[in-house]
Amino acid sequence: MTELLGSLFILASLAFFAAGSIGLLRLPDVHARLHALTKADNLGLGLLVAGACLIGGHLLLALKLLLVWLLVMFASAIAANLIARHAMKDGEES
Amino acid sequence: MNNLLTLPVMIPLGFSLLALLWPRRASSIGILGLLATLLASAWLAWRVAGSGPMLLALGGWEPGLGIALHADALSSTLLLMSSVVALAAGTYSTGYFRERSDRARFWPLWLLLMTALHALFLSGDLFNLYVTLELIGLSAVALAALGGKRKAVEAALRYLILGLLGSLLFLAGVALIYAGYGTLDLMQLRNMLAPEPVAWIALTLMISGLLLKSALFPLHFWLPPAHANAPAPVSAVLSALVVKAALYLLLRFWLDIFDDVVTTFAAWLLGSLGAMAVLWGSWKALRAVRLKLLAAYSTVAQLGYLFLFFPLLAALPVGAARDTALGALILMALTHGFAKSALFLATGVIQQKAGHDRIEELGGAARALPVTVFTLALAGVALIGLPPSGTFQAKWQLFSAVIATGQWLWIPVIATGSLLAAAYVFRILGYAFASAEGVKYRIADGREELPALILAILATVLLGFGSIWVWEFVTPGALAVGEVP
Amino acid sequence: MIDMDTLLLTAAVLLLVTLITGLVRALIGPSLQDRMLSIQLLGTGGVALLILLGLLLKIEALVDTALVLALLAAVAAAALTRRETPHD
Amino acid sequence: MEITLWHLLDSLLAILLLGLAWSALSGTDLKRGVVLFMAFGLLLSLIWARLRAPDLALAEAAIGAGLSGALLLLALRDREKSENKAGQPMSLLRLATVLLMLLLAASFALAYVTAVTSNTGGRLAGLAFGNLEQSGVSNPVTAVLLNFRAYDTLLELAVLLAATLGILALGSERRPFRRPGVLLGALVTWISPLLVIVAGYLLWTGAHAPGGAFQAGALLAAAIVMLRLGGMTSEQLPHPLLQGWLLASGIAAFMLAGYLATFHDLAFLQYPAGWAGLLILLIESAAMLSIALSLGLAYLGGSPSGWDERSSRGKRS
Amino acid sequence: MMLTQLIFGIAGGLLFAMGLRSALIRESLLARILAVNVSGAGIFLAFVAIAYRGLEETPDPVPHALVLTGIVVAVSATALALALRRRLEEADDE
Repeated sequence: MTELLGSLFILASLAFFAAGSIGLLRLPDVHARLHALTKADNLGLGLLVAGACLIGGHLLLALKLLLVWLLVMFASAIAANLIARHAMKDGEES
Repeated sequence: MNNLLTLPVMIPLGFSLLALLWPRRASSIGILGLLATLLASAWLAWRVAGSGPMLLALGGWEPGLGIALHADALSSTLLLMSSVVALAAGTYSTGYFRERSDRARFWPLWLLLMTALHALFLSGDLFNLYVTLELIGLSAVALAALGGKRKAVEAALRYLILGLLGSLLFLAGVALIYAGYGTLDLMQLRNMLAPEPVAWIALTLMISGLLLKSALFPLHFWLPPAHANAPAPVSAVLSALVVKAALYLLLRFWLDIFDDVVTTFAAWLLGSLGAMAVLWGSWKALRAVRLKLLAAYSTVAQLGYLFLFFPLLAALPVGAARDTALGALILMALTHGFAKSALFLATGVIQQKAGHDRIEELGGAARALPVTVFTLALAGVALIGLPPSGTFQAKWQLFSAVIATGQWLWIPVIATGSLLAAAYVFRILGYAFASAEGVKYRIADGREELPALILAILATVLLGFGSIWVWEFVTPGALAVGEVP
Repeated sequence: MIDMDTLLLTAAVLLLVTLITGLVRALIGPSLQDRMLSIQLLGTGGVALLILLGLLLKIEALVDTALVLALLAAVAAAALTRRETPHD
Repeated sequence: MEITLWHLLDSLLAILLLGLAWSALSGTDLKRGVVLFMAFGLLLSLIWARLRAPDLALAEAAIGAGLSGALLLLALRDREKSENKAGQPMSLLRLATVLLMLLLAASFALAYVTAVTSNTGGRLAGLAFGNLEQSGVSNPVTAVLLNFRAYDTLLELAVLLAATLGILALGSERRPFRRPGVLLGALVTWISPLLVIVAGYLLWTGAHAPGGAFQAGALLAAAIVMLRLGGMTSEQLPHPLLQGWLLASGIAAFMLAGYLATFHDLAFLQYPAGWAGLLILLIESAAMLSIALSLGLAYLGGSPSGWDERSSRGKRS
Repeated sequence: MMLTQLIFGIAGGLLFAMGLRSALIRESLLARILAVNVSGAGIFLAFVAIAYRGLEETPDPVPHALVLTGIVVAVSATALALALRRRLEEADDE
């Protein structure tokens, strides 16, 4: 049962990753792409981590996975912001 | 236990750390380290001469799983030469680098280069050889760039990139050998290799990498700028030892490990490239404007001679004649090592005392720096191959081998090369002996002039009159690694 | 009923296809930021793929690798957006 | 030979890797090249994971995707003259080089395929696993690196030292970065300690699980890079004299451990019975520090302040 | 022999040759440094493919160790090359 739920989570995560990629390709400018991407891939990874915890089974692994997810969320939020500012600065300079 | 085998590698490594930790004493530590290395190398050569090749399985693991070191006559001879040249050039460097901070930068890298060379001479494992090649490359590049002049840095960077490409070609061959034979140990491979596509392709890749590193024509283009722009003691070692390291591996692979795999055609190819190198290098040396550039092109030519031996060795049947030719090859490599390092050190003295090294403006040098100009002349004797130098003996044997094998083609090459060498040596001496008014030379002291002189004497006198010792030591089983009990 | 491994493997293949799609942005740019975003996606997607591979191949250490990848992706992002001090 | 979904995954990974390499190497925009190269490193790490090489996946994630990337991004600030004349060679010559390249790749592939088809044995794997128990550690890669082939690793540390000393000899470091803004500051404050903790974890776990001195050293170096990005100056590093000791420590520990046994009439680098595990941990700790500082100094790009006067200053204090 | 070994081995050969070509023909030094790294990665890939012994088997650890050594050597060489390139540019200004 948990395994089935886990696989559902993992399949659902794929949809988010796909949405992020398509957004990155199709959206018109850096800022729009940035927002689409960070939301989509953080949620995608969250679902995947949840699925992996359910499948993988034991606590230590689940804790590590959770740490990975939190870290990616935190780092990518800040990185996205930095990239956005960097893009803005470049816009001013050029 | 043969732990003695680790000393020529570990002594310079240890002293390199000491020189890094006590930069104020770097020179004394360095000289002490090189003296100790020389003693260890001499001891090792003595043991090898007395009781034959030696082997050490590092970590106590059987070779294959672990790495083996071994020493035979060829490797211990080169070890000895490298220790002597390093000590002489190192002594010279204490006068060459006037700033304490320059010496503190120089010594740890210098000792690391010695570690690398000696590790290569003793290594018995293919991947380990790759690591030593990279260590040689990186420490040599770092040394060549010392001083930070634009030309030197640029030449060093190009040298680095080409050296890396050479190592990668070598590594690609190592990967194929491991895939096909499942071991990296040279002694095991020696008995396993068979003439088949895997071995051919792997050998071709490794040899190409080594040819790039040993600057065989037409892969020589990186050498003159790198050797001519480095600090003088570094140039000496680059020309005398670093290219020889690649050549040593070529010999080891060609004549020993891959003996069954190599073909006569390939030997002829190497010989022909060697012939072109002799002619091209000598011609460019004759036309060189700067003394250091002359010395660098002369290295290209002298390396060419060594490759002439390959088709001869391929044609000679195993036996006394082949051993003699092999002995001549080693003698020639040794003589060139000593003579070329002497030439570079003497050039360094002139460059520092005159402020330049333009050949046509050397007037008055013979009066101001008689010892150095005498050194140039002695080194020249060895480069041309006049008696009594070791080169003379070696060329004599080269001729006998040519006659024995009927490969007459090489005769005009050797003759032209020697004539061109005579021309460029006498060109230097002609200008150096010319009197010139108003040219100011600064005074040189002993530690600057003597090391070069000693090296030149070793090349012309000792290796000439003492060639018989070299011969006896080297010829019966120069490449006897496989016969270690 | 397909078994768990096939499902995870299919997910890994689809995820990789998604990442390849996203990497087109790294190729066409046009700005450095666009390319960097694409690398961000590859970083997060790479973490996801490592987790899937860890489950599939039963190598737990791949979660450690995912952790290191996430940390270093942050370092890379910081390195990319940093400018040198102005002359002062 | 059965073709499965795994082979589809493998082919996709391989094709993507080749595509990234090709696009990183073609084109004249260096920024594009560097960013694509970083993606290449990241993908390589995934491929190591796929090929069941978690030790390499860790190292590549830290070095290939991270540290090399940071170094290359810094290098983008240095403009080179040749950049402007990066014209492509003539089309005919271009074609010739492509053909030569394919020939080289084909001959390598030919030999490779022949070799792996004819030699399907375990090569050295059997020997390595057979001797694992005597090696003092249970991670086979660590056993090879620090015991069976320890000599390679010792010389590899010398390679790293040579490169570092070469960089230090070229002149002084790059200008430090200015103080970071709030966001970057937060990132630095959070990520650097995490990097140090994970480094310690990987060093410890390396004896029985993937990890070890190299991965740990690279992560510590990444922490230095992160601090540097947060405006660290080289005065905040340890005293230059201590830096010298740290750089030397890896090789020194190796040599001491190596010669320890020779007094018991054992071979160089043969660890006395029962001591292997402890000695390996000590060597790895020292090597980690050397690697971290070497790579960190490489990111500084030259000698830190006080490097050339390190011993005279040491006398005064 | 396994198909996986072939796929990655051949890809490794291609990378090796591709990097070698670029390192020889490119004018830009940075591009050449990248090319050397790509070429090396190709050989590493071949090594790891040789070590691979199937989905369930533990691979041969020796090539893994060799590649780890190779990675450290490669990063050392890259760092030195980049430092030299920077000095070259500084010397241009003089």
